Amino acid sequence: MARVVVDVMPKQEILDPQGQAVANALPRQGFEGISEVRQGKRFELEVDDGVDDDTLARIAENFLANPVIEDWAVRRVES
Amino acid sequence: MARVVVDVMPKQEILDPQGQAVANALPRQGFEGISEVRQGKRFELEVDDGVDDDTLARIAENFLANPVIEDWAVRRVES
Amino acid sequence: MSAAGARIGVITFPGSLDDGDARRAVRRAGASDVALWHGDADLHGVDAVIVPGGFSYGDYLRCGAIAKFAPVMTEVVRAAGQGMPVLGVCNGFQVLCEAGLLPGVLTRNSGLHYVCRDQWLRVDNNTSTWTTRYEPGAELLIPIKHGEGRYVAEEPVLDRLEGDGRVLFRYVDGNPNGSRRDIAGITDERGRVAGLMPHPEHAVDPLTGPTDDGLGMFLSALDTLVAA
Amino acid sequence: MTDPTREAATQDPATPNGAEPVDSVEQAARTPELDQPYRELGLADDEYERIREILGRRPTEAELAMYSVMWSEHCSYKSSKTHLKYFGETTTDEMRAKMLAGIGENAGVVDIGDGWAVTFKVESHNHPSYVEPYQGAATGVGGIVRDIMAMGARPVAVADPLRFGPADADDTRRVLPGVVEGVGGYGNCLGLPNIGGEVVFDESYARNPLVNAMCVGVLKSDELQLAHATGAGNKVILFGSRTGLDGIGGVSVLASETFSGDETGSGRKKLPSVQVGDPFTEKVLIECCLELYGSDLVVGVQDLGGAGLSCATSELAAAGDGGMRIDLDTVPLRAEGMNPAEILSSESQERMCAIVRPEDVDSFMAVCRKWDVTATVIGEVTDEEHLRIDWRGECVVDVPPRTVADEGPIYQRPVRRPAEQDLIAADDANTLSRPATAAELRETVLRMAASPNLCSREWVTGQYDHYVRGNTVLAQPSDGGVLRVDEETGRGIAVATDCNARYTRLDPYEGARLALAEAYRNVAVTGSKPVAVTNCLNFGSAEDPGVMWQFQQSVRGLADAAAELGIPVTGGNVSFYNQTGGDPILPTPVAGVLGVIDDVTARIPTGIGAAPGESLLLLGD
Ligand SMILES: Nc1ncnc2c1ncn2[C@@H]1O[C@H](COP(=O)(O)OP(=O)(O)O)[C@@H](O)[C@H]1O
Repeated sequence: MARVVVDVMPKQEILDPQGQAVANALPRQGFEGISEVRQGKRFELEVDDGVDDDTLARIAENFLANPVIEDWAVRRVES
Repeated sequence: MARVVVDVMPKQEILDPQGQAVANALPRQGFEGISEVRQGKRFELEVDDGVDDDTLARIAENFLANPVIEDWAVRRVES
Repeated sequence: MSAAGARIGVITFPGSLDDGDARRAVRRAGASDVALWHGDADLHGVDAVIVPGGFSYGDYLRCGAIAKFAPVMTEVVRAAGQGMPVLGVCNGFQVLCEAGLLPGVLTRNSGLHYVCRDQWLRVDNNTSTWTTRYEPGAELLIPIKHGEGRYVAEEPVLDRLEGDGRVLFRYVDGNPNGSRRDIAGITDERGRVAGLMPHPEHAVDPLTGPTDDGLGMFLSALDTLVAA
Repeated sequence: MTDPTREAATQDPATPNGAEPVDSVEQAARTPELDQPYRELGLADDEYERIREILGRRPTEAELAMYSVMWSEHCSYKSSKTHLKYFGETTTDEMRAKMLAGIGENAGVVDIGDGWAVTFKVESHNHPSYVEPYQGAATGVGGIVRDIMAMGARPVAVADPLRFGPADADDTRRVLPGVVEGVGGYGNCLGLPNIGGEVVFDESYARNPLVNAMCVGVLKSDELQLAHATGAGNKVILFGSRTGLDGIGGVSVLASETFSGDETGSGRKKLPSVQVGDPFTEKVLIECCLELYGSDLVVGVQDLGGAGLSCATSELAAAGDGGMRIDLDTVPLRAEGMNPAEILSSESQERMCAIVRPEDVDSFMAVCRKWDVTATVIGEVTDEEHLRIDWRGECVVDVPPRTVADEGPIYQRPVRRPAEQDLIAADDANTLSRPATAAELRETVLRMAASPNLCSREWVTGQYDHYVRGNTVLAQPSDGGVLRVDEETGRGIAVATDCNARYTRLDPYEGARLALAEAYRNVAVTGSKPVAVTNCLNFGSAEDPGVMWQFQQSVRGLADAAAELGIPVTGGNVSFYNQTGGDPILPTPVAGVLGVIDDVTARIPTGIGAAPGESLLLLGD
């Protein structure tokens, strides 16, 4: 068993209204100095050892992310 | 300027219907061997060097996460 | 105080949607409605406050998470502490939870879809400011319309809510969102602050809603205000 | 809080080191022979020649971008214009009596009495919804809502006629949930009740789903806004979202092919042509616009949709009485290093453009500040005849605006009735076997009730808010949606959209008449009186003579039926090229009908059995 993290973030050039809303709200709460926020998704998967990197990439590309508007990254972590 | 990542995940004991839906859909797509999926959020912040860890922790705890249902982790990354 | 002398404020955040409907419901109940603005840290002397439905600030981070920092909310929290009746409907319920006036949190519907339908509720408590007009056990038909209405709180909190009779309404005839213990609405310790996912303001006239079952909530609060 | 004035002042032109040379008008005059990628931008040889003729030189990059989008099928109606004229020709003065704005405006406007007017329109967002179902559908709703706002109206409801491939096809499983969530996600967040629509499945829509979105708006009849830039000295204000790189699509060939030259430099080739919607910003924009209109701070207004600033500036100027000057450096950008062609072509959502008297600019900005809407003066109306756009001190666009906005090419595409049409007509339904026994009849009825095209639509409509605003008197599953407009008098309106495209395939003329008749009936049975028609004409390739025949016949059918019923067609939308390979979709001319009801308490709900002892009558034959 391994733990795999898949990060999915909106592409740089794509509008990210969620991140923008967070960025706009921070100064109102007295938090200064944060110039940009982007909000994406984080998936944590419990994966059998037999599942190879290629499969994980396909899962990320075809399923967890929408490659038209999102970038993704897969990494195995200590669980 | 530093890049800070804040990961926000649903607490273990809280039902995560989104993660579950992903986990249930994977075998239907022919992906076997993934026993559990949890879905959370990932924030990427561009932060002035003056913003200290304590401030970042407060932003995560009071704003980006709702500690009733979510855990969070903050880390600075290379940008 | 006469009914018409009772002034009930309705907050408008950027992204509020049911503020006009809440004000209409207040008028229909016979009270005067007062528009309150999110950026204005002033309740303008109202006797009660409604935090209406909608998508305050887009609800982008978590529903209600950004609205709780609005200047007007500081005043609402202060006034609630002094016993002012406050009602949060749908997004308003989410805001009150985020602001700490009510326990728990509203999360993504277990079906993962936004749900708009007419929903049966059972009245569990008719002693709160907002429910005195109902018989205990009465069943009401009121619209729900939300994507994040699954009420979640820690077990001891849920036990305490039930033990203290602070569950106002429960879903019957099907739980639409997976809320713990079928909870549709709750109140605070004093029974003055209430929050619910269903929309009583959309059930005040059978012409535009399924019933007028929701009117009782506004009339209940008005009774308290008039008696005071 | 965003301070819009400061915003403009601090907007940093950010000239990167070694900035790309700007292709200015001067430069264009100096380099007449430069090879330009006009074909990649969709312009034909003769169209490009025509542009050179108009300008008396080659166009600059920015001008080329502008003409190419504005002369595209989508913006110029070059294949359909010649047919659409028929709507005007068949509309009599009597039919026109209640029409305050008609074909050619952003949306048609009809007087409904008591000083109220209603505007309504349908638009297609078919291809984007296939590429990215959620965002495609969401921004489709966003776009039509801004059209309605541009008329000075408050948007009050939406409806969504949808077409998908077979219900059990894999691709439908991808597209349908995304589309429904997108329509709901955007409309629900705007607080617009969804009061109607259609869900139809057919093989021909596989890979060519149709996502049509209707919006209805209400205004006082003396509050109509027009999209024109009049009054030299008046300011041009861009307000709403910032302009970014998304939704630029084809124009990125300019950046990659002629600007940077080297393959590594640009990295722009894969610009997403998909836009992401921000319904919250649009909701705030609606309230902001209504306050601006209510305070009489706007001389003219235009929404930014397809073709972005190119479209808004050229159309405003073309409809005005002079020219316009724009300083592109002032446009608030979301991305770094955008060039003029990209800024002009960006289809970033949730933006509007207003013409404002100089003395009103401060008040205009104050309203925008109240709603936290970014607003920037980007230019002014001039008494010159040209639209002139500057960038970093150089003139990059200098064109007669009408040549961009109104005088695009018009095609007489070949029209031919396909030979197979006779075969289709000969294949008579009367030859099909009928259920002969009670058991067979039962089986047939059950099969029909369970079929995707007839079963309950609740999975779809249950994701749409139909209560918000508290004026919905009838919505799904009623035949037509009914809304209260005036709470005092109970005056209201009804809408329905319909099209049976299988009928239209059999006979495009009769099919279109039937589509209108059905929508008309669906409005009438709510107790409302039909008063106006809009449409969304979804067809295959305009270059297929058979498709053009279907189109021509459908337009005639719709227009003739409207004339027969005595209600005008006040607007519409055309979507061609809905086909994959050689197979076009079924011809799908969706008809939308608007009705008026004097008192909504007299509305008639759909369904029987509300009271015991009702009689069932069959009308017609
Ligand atoms: N995509 C949709 N959006 C909103 N309402 C819809 C949609 N599709 C169908 N409806 C509504 O569901 C109801 C039933 O639709 P339909 O089966 O097409 O009706 P009919 O066959 O009577 O025309 C109608 O009220 C219609 O407006």
